[in-house]
Amino acid sequence: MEPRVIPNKQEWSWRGFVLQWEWLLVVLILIVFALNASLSEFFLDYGNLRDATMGFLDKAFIVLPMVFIILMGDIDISVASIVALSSVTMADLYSHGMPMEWAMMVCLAVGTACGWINGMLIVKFKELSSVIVTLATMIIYRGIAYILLEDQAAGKFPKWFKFLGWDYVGNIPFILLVFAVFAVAFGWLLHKTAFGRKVYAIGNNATASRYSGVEVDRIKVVVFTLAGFMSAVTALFLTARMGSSRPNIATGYELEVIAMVVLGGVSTAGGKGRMIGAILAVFLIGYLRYGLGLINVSAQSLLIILGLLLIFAVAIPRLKLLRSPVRKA
Amino acid sequence: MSAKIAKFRELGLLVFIVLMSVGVQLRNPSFLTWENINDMITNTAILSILAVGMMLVIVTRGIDLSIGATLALSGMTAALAVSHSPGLSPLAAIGIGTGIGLVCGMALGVLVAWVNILPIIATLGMMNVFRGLTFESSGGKWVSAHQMPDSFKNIATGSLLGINNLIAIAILVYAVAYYFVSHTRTGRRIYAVGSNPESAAVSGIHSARILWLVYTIMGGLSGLAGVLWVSKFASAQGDTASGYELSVIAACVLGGVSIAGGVGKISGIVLGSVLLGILNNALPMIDVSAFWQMFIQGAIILIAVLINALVKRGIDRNNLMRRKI
Amino acid sequence: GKSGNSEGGASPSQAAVSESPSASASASSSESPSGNGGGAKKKFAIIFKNTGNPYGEKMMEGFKKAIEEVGGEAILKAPDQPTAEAQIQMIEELISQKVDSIAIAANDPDALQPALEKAMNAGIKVLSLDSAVNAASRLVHVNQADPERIGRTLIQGVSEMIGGEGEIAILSATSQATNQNTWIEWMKKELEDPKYSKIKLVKVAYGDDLRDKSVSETEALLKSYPNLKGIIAPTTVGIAAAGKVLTDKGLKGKVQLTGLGLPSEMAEYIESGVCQWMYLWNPIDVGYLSGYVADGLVKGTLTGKVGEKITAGTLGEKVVVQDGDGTQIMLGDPFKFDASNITEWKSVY
Amino acid sequence: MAGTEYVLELKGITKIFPGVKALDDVYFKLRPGEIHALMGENGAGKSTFIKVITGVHAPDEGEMFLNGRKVSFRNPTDAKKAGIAAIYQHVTCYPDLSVTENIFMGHEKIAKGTKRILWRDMHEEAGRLLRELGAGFSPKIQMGALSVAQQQIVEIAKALSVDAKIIIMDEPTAALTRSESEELYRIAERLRDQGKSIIFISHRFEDMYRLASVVTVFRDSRYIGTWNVNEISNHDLIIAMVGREISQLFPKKEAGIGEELLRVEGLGRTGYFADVSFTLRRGEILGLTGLVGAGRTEVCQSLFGITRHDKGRIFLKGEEMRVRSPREAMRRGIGYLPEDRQKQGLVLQWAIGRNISLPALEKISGRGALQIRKELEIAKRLAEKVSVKARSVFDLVSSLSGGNQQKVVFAKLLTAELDVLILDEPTKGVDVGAKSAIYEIIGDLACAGYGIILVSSEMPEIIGMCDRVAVMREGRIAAALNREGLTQEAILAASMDDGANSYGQRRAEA
Ligand SMILES: Nc1ncnc2c1ncn2[C@@H]1O[C@H](COP(=O)(O)OP(=O)(O)OP(=O)(O)O)[C@@H](O)[C@H]1O
Ligand SMILES: Nc1ncnc2c1ncn2[C@@H]1O[C@H](COP(=O)(O)OP(=O)(O)OP(=O)(O)O)[C@@H](O)[C@H]1O
Ligand SMILES: [Mg+2]
Ligand SMILES: [Mg+2]
Repeated sequence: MEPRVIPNKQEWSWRGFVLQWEWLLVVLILIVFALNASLSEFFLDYGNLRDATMGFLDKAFIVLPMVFIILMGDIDISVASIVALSSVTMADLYSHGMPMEWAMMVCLAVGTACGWINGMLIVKFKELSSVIVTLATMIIYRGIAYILLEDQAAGKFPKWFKFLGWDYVGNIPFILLVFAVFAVAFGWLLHKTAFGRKVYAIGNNATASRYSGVEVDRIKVVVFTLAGFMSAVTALFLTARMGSSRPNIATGYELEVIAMVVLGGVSTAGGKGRMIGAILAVFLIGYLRYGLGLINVSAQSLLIILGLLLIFAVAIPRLKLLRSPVRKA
Repeated sequence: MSAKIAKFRELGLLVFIVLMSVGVQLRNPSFLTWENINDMITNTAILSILAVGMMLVIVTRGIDLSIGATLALSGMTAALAVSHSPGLSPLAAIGIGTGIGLVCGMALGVLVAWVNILPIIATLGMMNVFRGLTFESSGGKWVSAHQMPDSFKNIATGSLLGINNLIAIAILVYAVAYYFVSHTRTGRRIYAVGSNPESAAVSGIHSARILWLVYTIMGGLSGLAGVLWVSKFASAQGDTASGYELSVIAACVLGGVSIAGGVGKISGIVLGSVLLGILNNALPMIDVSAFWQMFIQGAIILIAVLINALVKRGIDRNNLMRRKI
Repeated sequence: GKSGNSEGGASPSQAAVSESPSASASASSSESPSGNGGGAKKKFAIIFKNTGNPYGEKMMEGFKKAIEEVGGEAILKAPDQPTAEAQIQMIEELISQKVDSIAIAANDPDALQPALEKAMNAGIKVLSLDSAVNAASRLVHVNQADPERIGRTLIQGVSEMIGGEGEIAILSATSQATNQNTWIEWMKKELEDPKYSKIKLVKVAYGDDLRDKSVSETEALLKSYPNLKGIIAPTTVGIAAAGKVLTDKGLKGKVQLTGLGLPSEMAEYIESGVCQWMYLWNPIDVGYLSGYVADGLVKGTLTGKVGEKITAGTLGEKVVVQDGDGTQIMLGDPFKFDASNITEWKSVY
Repeated sequence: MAGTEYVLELKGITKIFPGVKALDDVYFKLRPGEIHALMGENGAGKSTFIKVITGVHAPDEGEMFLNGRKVSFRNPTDAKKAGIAAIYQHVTCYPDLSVTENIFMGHEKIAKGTKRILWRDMHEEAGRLLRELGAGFSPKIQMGALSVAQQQIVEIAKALSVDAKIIIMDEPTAALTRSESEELYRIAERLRDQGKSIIFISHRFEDMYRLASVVTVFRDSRYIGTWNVNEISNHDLIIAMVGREISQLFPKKEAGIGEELLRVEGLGRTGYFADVSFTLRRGEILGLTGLVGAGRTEVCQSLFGITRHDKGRIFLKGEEMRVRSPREAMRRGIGYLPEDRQKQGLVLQWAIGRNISLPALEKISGRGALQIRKELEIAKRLAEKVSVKARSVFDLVSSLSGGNQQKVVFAKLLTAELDVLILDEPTKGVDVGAKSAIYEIIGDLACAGYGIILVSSEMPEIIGMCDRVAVMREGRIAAALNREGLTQEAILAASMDDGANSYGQRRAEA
């Protein structure tokens, strides 16, 4: 048998570099910026852009773990309910006299626990898909929030708590700094570590991953727990922005988050996509919404525009002409 | 063997439903009255019609989040039509609504089948578009009872051979759907595409056409449901049935339709719809606190699917035990 | 339908308010050029709860009319879902646009506080209308009707309908809706009066402003309480759904229905007698009054202190009164819609 | 040349996949009533060629003639209508549908007027076909409940149900036992006698000699030649296929057998197997054979922690252990090469390198992060060691032929430090060239001190490679044979139902 030489150096390919989904998002963001700037004199203003960023970043925390979940071919539609439950728990405990720091810890703990429960259910009941499990827990978690607070709102948080949602460090929104830290951490976890590689493996072929010694169940539980934790982080910031909490906060966040992840090029079908794409999508949608809001586009037109954007952005790479075998995982 | 399991599964759901009914009956004797049962079935008719379409979609490994919006759009269009020309026959109104639904479904079908966009994304995007169009078409107004001719409102309240029209239509839809999925080639191919898309391609099944068809059917049924909805409640709003898709999906899931595709039975979704219908009807009747209702609903859905899974495991185990080695 | 601009001015609430001198529209035209901004028009924004709600559309219509009368530019906004989160984002957008005033019908009384405080710090005059925000987040609130009067009137109405005795139930919107909850509180207070000793409130049900849920809740009420004599539904979706159920079940005359509803939605049931009468104020007037209040705040003729007066176009003069920690301007009493006047109003809103 | 002599003729077929020339100017002729074997190494292009015939792939160049008329199929339905049926290499079934539906999918029997599906007729016909094939299961059963071999039988029934004039079988015997293969031969012969033509792809010479009259060989995407089977010697055929001489197919090396590595006592899993006991020592190759469905895979998966056994004990190097997951099994030193490489062995959408490093991610991580350079180093070394045919380690595994995919799975096993290797059908669907390479690797590993459990249905392989053999039948070990007593007859007798007792019932000492 003749020994075969198999190279392990990859050639740099322009085509491969240019045909990356993320460029499309960058281009779209540039278009949105150009368009918005020409439509509204208020758009290209550092203060405004900065404050707009504070406005849409709250749900972006959930986008990060949702990338992992969708990459694994799962989905979590209970995240918004987790936000509500952890926020309501925090507010309720605080209004019953628990120190704010403790209440915040409990908030994070509750979110993490909810995520863990999701993960355990999904792992222990493999015959149920994650859609079903999280559909049920979505109703249950928010249901508990209603039981806790009934028709009340709880709030009157200490002054400093508002800092989370409304203040700056230097001239940069605090929430943006925190998001940047989390984004880098999650990006590193996904792209640079064994954990992330395993997530991709599970998304592509869970059976083969298990046979290869990947601890599929444990990874799923960890990822869903992370989603719970990050939902609680969102709860902290959102509650700070609202100054109070109610059982119906964050309604509809799950779909927005999923839309951002998918717009970011993450595909459930093949375990493909990157963290940067989802992050770009957060900013794309955020600034688009903000810009259209500045020129007071009606809510229904906004709905139509966002819907079409999602469709077109996902449809463009499917056009034959751009189809290429070169696609990084 | 697996057919038996499926049957047992439905039996389990049935037992669950019966137990729950008995429980509710003990707390409120007016639960199992003819009138209440009639109300319950009438209120569940629209949900169950939508569940048929959703089952087909889920069988092909898809999901349709846009049905609430399609329902609203076609309901609104039909309502606008009858309010402009009150002489319009109810059948024409049904035709208009269903037509609009079909068009919405076709558009979605093209996106899913030929542009190959993941169903959850395509329907999420189109949900926004359809909902926006509903608001645009009505200019933010509602169409109210007094603007609708009686003939239109009678679609939902009238009856056919002593059966309420809604129930009659639902029965008809189920009969046709049963024949379609189990006795026609196209119907079976829906299952084939869902069960294994790759082999479907090799056996020469036009998967794209099947997918397109499925979303078109779903759209048509949503359109029909839209007219029925508007007629039943005698009011068309921009936010009609928002979030309703989750109830429909829940009905399918409770009825044993597998999100992984290829599996789903008409009898299953009947039971799933009935279970949800009972929940919606019974919770207000047993006088639980409004704040507990949501939790109880979610818990029952979770318990039902978990028990189902455990029962199935038990049966599998039992079958294994009996196997001779 | 045809929009009744001129009718909007001749509001139904005027009929209820005993003395309401009709204002001269000239007052506004003389004042508007005196604004400090030179040629640039002042920008007045209104944010309603959600889009596609005819009640809100009419309110914004009235607001726009008033703003046009005072020579400003009206910005009408409403999110697609009735959430506080979306309203916060809209407030941010308006701050960026450097509007002069924001009028808001709040989806949550407290959750908008940080955003609205930020707006006020940026020099924007903030008022709420219809659904109030807490006192700290606004200069003044434009109240469509006194909650106490609403609550008490509804009980009085249902008592009259059912002849002063029997079981009644309330069909509300969501368990969260502050408006509804305040009204319900007042209803319960009114019921404490010994003259209602024979009336029993058996249940408060929540239809969540969803058609299907409101219908099943109503049906459940009817079945769980076979002796039910009356239903009060202080919410537009709820009352229409209840009207529909009572109509379909042929319970006209057996179970009475009243509450707060849109004339257009309820015309059918008022004309048929299922609901003998119900109440509402004119949303156009609520918006119209808010437009003038916003203008006053921006000009500085109004600061939101008790006792201040404002002349609101065709609505005449209104006074700022105390409202808990804050202040408010009352539009008037709720207006009673019955078979005699419903045809006139059903095409208006 | 008269066109009428051949039912099917292909000329100058070229098929290019992005980056791969899968077929290069290939010729093929098929006579009526002939069984024509198509042979060649893994990746020679046989499956691709079949897919060109059936219209799954469109050729880039070349012409195809059916009964002398030029045709070109746009999709498999066209081919089916023209009387060509195919059994593809990788089973393409609908797991959720009944066997009947699987058989008739695409050509259901329907009523003339109403187009209603005639279920009863279809069930009957399906039942008849299955009986003919000697299958003992009902056509109403769900396809997913069947074993791979049973599914293969359904595939054959599917092809028969079309009543085609040309039937193509791409490695139909790969998952079949000898007796099942016999059944298949009989059917193929009967079809031939009815005047049908069969194209038969197999890596088993046995199949070819038993059935085919003509053999065509492809190598490296090119047409090498066509011979009458009785006119070419085995030796020449192998040279034609691999382009070189293979001296020894089973390079059994004498490894020094050392201490006991693995001892299994009374292992059982309800419904699958019971009372399985054996030992495995360092340097030893233990064969595990038996008929399809005998439970070999289940035993292996229990040892590897995929499924849990509920009875019995496992001792690794004298220490009792409970494996709860494959990960744990690998940590303790047990590796498993799964039977279905596409579903269980590989991430098809991934490059070769990533697949190889998947079991060893921890090993190539330093301070939390993956070290890509180290990863590529390992991938290159192992890919070369098993001689995968690829342009670089960045090639997607899905673009490899079946045999090369198997080599990648093999390479994955070599990343971890293991003591016991469980190889489940390691040469299933692998060509002679690759086979001998794999045998060599197995031999080397045994010499290096691994204990190896070799699961196989191929007698020559078992006999050629193993030191001891355990034969399984219906979930139990029917016989344990030592190397001296190892004959095809002994194994067969032990794996068949009764009457096996006369043959060596010697149990290997516990
Ligand atoms: N869809 C595809 N895309 C790219 N390359 C492919 C594709 N299918 C097959 N190939 C390549 O074409 C060549 C021939 O593969 P083919 O499957 O026809 O081989 P084979 O002779 O059937 O091998 P085996 O005996 O292993 O099944 C291989 O190099 C393979 O990598
Ligand atoms: N999915 C399944 N559902 C039910 N029974 C199954 C399934 N898979 C396998 N079996 C049964 O389990 C038993 C053991 O099967 P297993 O696959 O372990 O056998 P094997 O000896 O490895 O055969 P093979 O040659 O097919 O790999 C058989 O009786 C088989 O029919
Ligand atoms: Mg092949
Ligand atoms: Mg096996």
